Amino acid sequence: MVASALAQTSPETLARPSAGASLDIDNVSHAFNLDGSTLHVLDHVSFDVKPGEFVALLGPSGCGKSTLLRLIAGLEPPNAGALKVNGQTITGPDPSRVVVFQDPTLYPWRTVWRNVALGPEAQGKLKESRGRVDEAIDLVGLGQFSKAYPHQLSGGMAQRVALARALVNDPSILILDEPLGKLDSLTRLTMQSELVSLWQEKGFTAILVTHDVEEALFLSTRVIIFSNRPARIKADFEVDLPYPRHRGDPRLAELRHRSLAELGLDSTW
Amino acid sequence: MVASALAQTSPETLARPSAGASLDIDNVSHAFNLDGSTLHVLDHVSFDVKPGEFVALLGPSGCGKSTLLRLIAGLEPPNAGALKVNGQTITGPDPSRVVVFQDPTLYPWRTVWRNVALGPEAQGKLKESRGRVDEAIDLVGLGQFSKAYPHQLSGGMAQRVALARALVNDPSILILDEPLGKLDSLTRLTMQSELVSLWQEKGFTAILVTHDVEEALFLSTRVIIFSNRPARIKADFEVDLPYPRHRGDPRLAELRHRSLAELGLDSTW
Amino acid sequence: PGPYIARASELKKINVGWTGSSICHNSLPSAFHKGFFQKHGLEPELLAFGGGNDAVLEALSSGKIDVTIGFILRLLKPLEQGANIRFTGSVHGGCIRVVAAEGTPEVDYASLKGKSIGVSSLASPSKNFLSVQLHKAGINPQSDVEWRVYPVDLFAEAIKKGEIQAAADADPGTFLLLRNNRGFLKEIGGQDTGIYSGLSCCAVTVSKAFVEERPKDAAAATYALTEAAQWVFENPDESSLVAAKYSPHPAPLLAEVIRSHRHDVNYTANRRLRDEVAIYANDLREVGVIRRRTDPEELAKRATIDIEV
Amino acid sequence: MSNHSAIETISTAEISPIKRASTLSANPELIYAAGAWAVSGVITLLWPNTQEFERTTDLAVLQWIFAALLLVVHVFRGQLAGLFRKLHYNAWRLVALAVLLSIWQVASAKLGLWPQPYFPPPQGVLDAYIKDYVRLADSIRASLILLFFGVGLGALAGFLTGLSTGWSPRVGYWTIPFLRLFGPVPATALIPIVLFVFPTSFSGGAFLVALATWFPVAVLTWSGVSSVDSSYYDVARTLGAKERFLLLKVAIPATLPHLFVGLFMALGGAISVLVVAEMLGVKAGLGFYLDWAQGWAAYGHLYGALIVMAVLFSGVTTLLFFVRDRVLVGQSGGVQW
Amino acid sequence: MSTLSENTIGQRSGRNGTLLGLAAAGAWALVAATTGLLPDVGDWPETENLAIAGAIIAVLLAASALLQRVSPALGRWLVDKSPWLIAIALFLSVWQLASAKLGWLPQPFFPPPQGIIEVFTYDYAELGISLVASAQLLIVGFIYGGVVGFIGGVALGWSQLAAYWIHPILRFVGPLPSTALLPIIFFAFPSSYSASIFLVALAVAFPMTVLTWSGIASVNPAYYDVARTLGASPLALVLKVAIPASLPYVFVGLFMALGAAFSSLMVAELLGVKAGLGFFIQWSQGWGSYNSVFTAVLVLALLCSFSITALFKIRGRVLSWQKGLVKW
Ligand SMILES: Nc1ncnc2c1ncn2[C@@H]1O[C@H](COP(=O)(O)OP(=O)(O)OP(=O)(O)O)[C@@H](O)[C@H]1O
Ligand SMILES: Nc1ncnc2c1ncn2[C@@H]1O[C@H](COP(=O)(O)OP(=O)(O)OP(=O)(O)O)[C@@H](O)[C@H]1O
Ligand SMILES: [Mg+2]
Ligand SMILES: [Mg+2]
Repeated sequence: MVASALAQTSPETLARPSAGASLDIDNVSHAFNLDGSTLHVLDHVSFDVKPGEFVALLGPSGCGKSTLLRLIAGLEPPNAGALKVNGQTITGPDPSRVVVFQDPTLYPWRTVWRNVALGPEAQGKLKESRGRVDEAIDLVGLGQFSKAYPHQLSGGMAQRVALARALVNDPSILILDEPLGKLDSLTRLTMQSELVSLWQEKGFTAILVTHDVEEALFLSTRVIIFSNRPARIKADFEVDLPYPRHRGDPRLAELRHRSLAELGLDSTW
Repeated sequence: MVASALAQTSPETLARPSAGASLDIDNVSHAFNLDGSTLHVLDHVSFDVKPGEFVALLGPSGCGKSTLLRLIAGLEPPNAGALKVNGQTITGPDPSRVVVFQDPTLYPWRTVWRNVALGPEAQGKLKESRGRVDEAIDLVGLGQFSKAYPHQLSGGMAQRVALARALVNDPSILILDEPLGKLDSLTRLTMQSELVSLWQEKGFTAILVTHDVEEALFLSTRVIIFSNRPARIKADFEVDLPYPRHRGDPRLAELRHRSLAELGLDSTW
Repeated sequence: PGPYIARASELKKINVGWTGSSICHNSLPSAFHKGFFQKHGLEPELLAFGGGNDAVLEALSSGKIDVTIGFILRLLKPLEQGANIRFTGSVHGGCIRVVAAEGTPEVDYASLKGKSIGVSSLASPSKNFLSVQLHKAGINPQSDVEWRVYPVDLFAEAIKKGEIQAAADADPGTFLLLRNNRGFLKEIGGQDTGIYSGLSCCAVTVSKAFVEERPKDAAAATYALTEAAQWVFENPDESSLVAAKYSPHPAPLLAEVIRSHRHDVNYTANRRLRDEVAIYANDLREVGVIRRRTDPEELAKRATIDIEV
Repeated sequence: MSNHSAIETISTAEISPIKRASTLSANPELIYAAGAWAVSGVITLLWPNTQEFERTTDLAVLQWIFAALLLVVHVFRGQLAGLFRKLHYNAWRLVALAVLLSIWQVASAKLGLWPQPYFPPPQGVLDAYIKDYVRLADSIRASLILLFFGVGLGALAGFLTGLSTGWSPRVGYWTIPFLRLFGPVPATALIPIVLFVFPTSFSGGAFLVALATWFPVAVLTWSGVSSVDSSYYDVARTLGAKERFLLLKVAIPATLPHLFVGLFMALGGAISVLVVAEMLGVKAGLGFYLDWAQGWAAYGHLYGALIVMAVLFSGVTTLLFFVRDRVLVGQSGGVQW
Repeated sequence: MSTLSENTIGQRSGRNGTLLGLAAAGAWALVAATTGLLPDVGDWPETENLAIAGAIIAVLLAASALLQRVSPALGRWLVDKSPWLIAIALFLSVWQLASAKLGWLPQPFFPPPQGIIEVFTYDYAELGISLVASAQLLIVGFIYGGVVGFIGGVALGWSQLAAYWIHPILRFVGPLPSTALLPIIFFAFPSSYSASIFLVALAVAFPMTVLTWSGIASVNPAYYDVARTLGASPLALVLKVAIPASLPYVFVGLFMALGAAFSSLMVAELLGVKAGLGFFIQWSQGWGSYNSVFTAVLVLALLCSFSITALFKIRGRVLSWQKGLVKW
């Protein structure tokens, strides 16, 4: 199903080159107030992302990855430190930085089509973007479901709709919080390839949070591994392999070993 | 955190040997009535499971795996064919066949502890099972959270609670529908090892649905691969490797290739 | 009378209010349907305010209606408290009845000592009426009897349940009550007998603003209503046909009710009305409804407006 | 709204999942119903009355006509499939209705167990309809108009109050204490104020109805707005939505399920206030009619109006739920009717 | 939810507190002045006391405005409450002027504030007895209606047979205003007290039934699956799954029922009662004693408001696991 949908829409039709933005994260710390006590989540996190890079973030559950993404999105200001896009401090959300949240959070009262059309509608340019909405829905293989409501979708389908909703906006930074977590292997692998070709074509900067080390290595140009909460950077290395990558590639296996070791899993696995 | 929890409760304390049951699935077909039209989901599925086997079921999304598990659990009778446990036809649910559902479906009005205690409570033997409930919660690494409510848990934690709720019942058949899908790599790998040792110790029969081919191969003694809907058996092979297994094992890689090919993924992946 | 119909353009609009189901106010719909209002140059709009008398009073005070027919015994208390309404005439008497069960010791006012008495409201004119009667019979209406509130049509049932021994209210409620419980209920008193016999009970009541700003129209409305009352008295059968427009009951039954009332007791405001009001005020003062320090004569003077001057 | 009761959802397990389109069964339930109505007609006509009641024959004839209709539907169930299914489902209810009607008939007219005229037999109600249908129709019209304006305005005001209370803490500072204190005030208590403040009685009555509507709608809209999942806002904000969009396209749609619960509550309150509001200088109205019939001790009319009210208000509520089911596609859960 | 950087309110309250507190003191001084200094057009015994009370409040507010630097809690309280205190004072002043001082509002329908105080000081005993009587009627009626409604709702949601028979009755009788049923109920019940209770219970039962039913019907069927595979009996399914899962709806039903119960009081207390707030209102209205009417209405509103608050407190306890609750 997915495959046939892909065949129909060649990626070119979606292409509208837009340079990725650079992202500077400078000594960012963040904490939450939890029942009166302070929960430190991010601890002096610093890294720079060059335009067009594809950065994967790995780290234990609850360490603060999603929180960092919220800061990058501009949904919250950091307690300390600064985040800059193209040298400008982030002060609030902006449609040039689009997020695929960990939960799909589709609007239950809107059809798939209208959920995907949310960005253009919010920015008041729905008219000229109708074609793009259709394309994005086809891209994630849900062309037949554009009139369905979210409650009629399976978890994996909902996640794909959330992806389409982000892609339709032509962002300069795409922020992905476990976007493929709920998909079955087949769809997941297809969507991974799809993401890579989209990224290659459009040149946006991508920040991906995932629990799947293989996914991180297959997709990204760089992997950053966080410690337990409060998140600190534990490792930061390039994945200098050409695309398309092959999952059997021994260098990938080596990087995988290294990543798992950093995550605290011993080498017998 | 998980690791330390494991150190505290050695598996022996949970041990109460109970032989696994055998399961015969004989020419089972099933269909749903969807808006007036008939949706065939299972198509003459037959296989036998020996007592104590660990069978993994793989197949594309929506092919009918969960439906088959519902039939085995006795939540629905099949349209055609028969399902037998130890030679006796299944007529309804029974606490000897416990299911971990694809969604955790915890009761939001109960604490973690009381969610896990559901089985003993329903069977009217809560008093004598208190210790077992605590052990099961510790086993999944949530000892600190036994008084938390489900809405205070992350998705992965909820899934672990659902697992504990099943394990506390000492089933002769354990039915698992993607029980680890929402866990981060570290916890996931830990839980996999935990499952294996529990199974080895107690000797129950296990039926596992998963999307993760590696997981299937790492855990099971036998893999059954289904076709697209309506589900037919496409492949059925033994995984004749000793436990503990090693993920780097070349024989696993070979079986992985074979499984992926059966699932329709070409070999470059 | 062959009513003279003024030309439509000359007619002055007034709003006339009533409860919509009070047969003792039959002069009001009669004036409406038989051309009495038109004869006096008025174009009335008839508005109904159901239930108790509270809503009619409030409607009159707030100018929603200009004129109505109201119980003097009910309105004196609000008048004392400064309600901006006035009496300009009177249309009839004799519509309050007191009932009790047949074959019981309750046979007259004096026998009600220590009993429970049902009324439709603790401010109902019938309760005030009976209080005065009890007082005159040597019974303290505040301490020697117990008043309990029920919807009128449930009096008989409340008596059967033993919760009350007697009840007082106005027609058509009590008339129908007696008729529907023939053999069970009897009439042990009423406005038509005893000390209030021959007095009017229902007055033409106007809002103070109306009578001050449009004295001519107020007078015209008063004449229309009193003349209609006289017509009702003289033509009970024909007037029962008017009443039947507003009642589910057949005209002959209504004629019976009308005949039982004193529609001949009608007059426009003059010395007589003021004297009657003063009598009522004085009695109400004695039973404590009206304050001790209020002068009944003074109140009567304030409450009535003589439209003939 | 799917009318699933819990047991249905479960029992899909026991029943075979493929349900055959239920064939037009020749089960005789409808014949039983027809029989019951025929018998009730016989009781009406042949059993002598203890006193004279008009329309006794007419009622019996009507009962027989209805019985005959049921029979016709049963016989021609092929042609009248839709109607047949409806009636067939309700067959036992129809039987019960005939039995109740007969009990009423026998207890009031035949044995005189129930005191007259407080409990007239069914033909008394029929008589009231025939004699008084014009006034009754007027009253229905008047009540519906009052209800329409009152509920319409009240719902609008309540929605705006709730929305602004939930949206802006500044507005909430002023509205919340107001809601808490004045929301629960019974409408009847406000009649004097309403009469003085409003220019006409109709506007006053409409205001009372509106007030009764306003309170629950405001409270539930307020709850709805403040319980909107904050991630809905996050999603829209990252996609470039401004305040206006967040309010109109996120907060309001997400609040609608709550709003409908509020409207349902409001309708119940509005209906009981209607009865009071219609004592304020109206010429017709069901509340007025009830009061009038009670004042005249005309119980046939009273029960006649009661039945009309029950059917009408049940219908209005059903209409509300119908609208809700249209509007709330995809937002599952909600109040049953 | 809140991030750490949020001490702005505390810093802001300092100067604002003084200003707002003084403004509120001024407003209450205005109440005292309008009440005490101008002559009444009518005869109101409590005028002087009201003026004194206004002055005392003004002095207290002024004092706390000056003291608030010492106690930050006081400052926060002032910042929070002052706008309302000012608004109430202004309203009281205007009301005072329009009713007792200038006579713009028609009497006796719009008594001045001291008219309300008069009722509290002179008629408190009667008011208190009425309050107790109403509360008793409400509680008993509410319990009966609540229990019946709850059981009815569970039956409707759980048993198709029950639904077949209860549903039409619910639809037909539910929306009927209780006034309309008065005669039938009075005949059917042995005493008027039981009839009154039934009226309240009826008003309560309808929303309770509908919302309990809705709650049961919207239980996620997966909850039943889980319990069944763990060996739960049908009774356990009702008690341990269906009922707890439907509690959020039940509380909305209780909330609706409270409102309905309070409005049914006005009718229920028509039946031969000797005391009660609804009775008191009708009685005072009959006497044209509108200050008593408004006082009783105020007490009724406060009682209702208080009951709802209590209900929501209980709900907060019971449903601590649930998010997105109805607000109060
Ligand atoms: N709004 C909030 N208020 C209080 N604590 C919060 C809030 N949001 C997140 N947290 C806490 O902050 C920590 C980090 O949360 P975050 O969602 O960033 O983790 P994560 O790395 O994305 O984890 P996962 O991989 O499970 O998604 C968690 O312990 C969480 O409980
Ligand atoms: N109660 C039902 N009514 C109608 N159709 C159903 C029902 N339950 C499942 N189906 C349909 O049956 C098919 C098989 O569903 P099932 O849940 O068994 O798939 P699955 O193999 O478990 O998929 P996944 O891997 O996504 O969980 C799906 O197409 C689904 O839409
Ligand atoms: Mg996260
Ligand atoms: Mg599944």
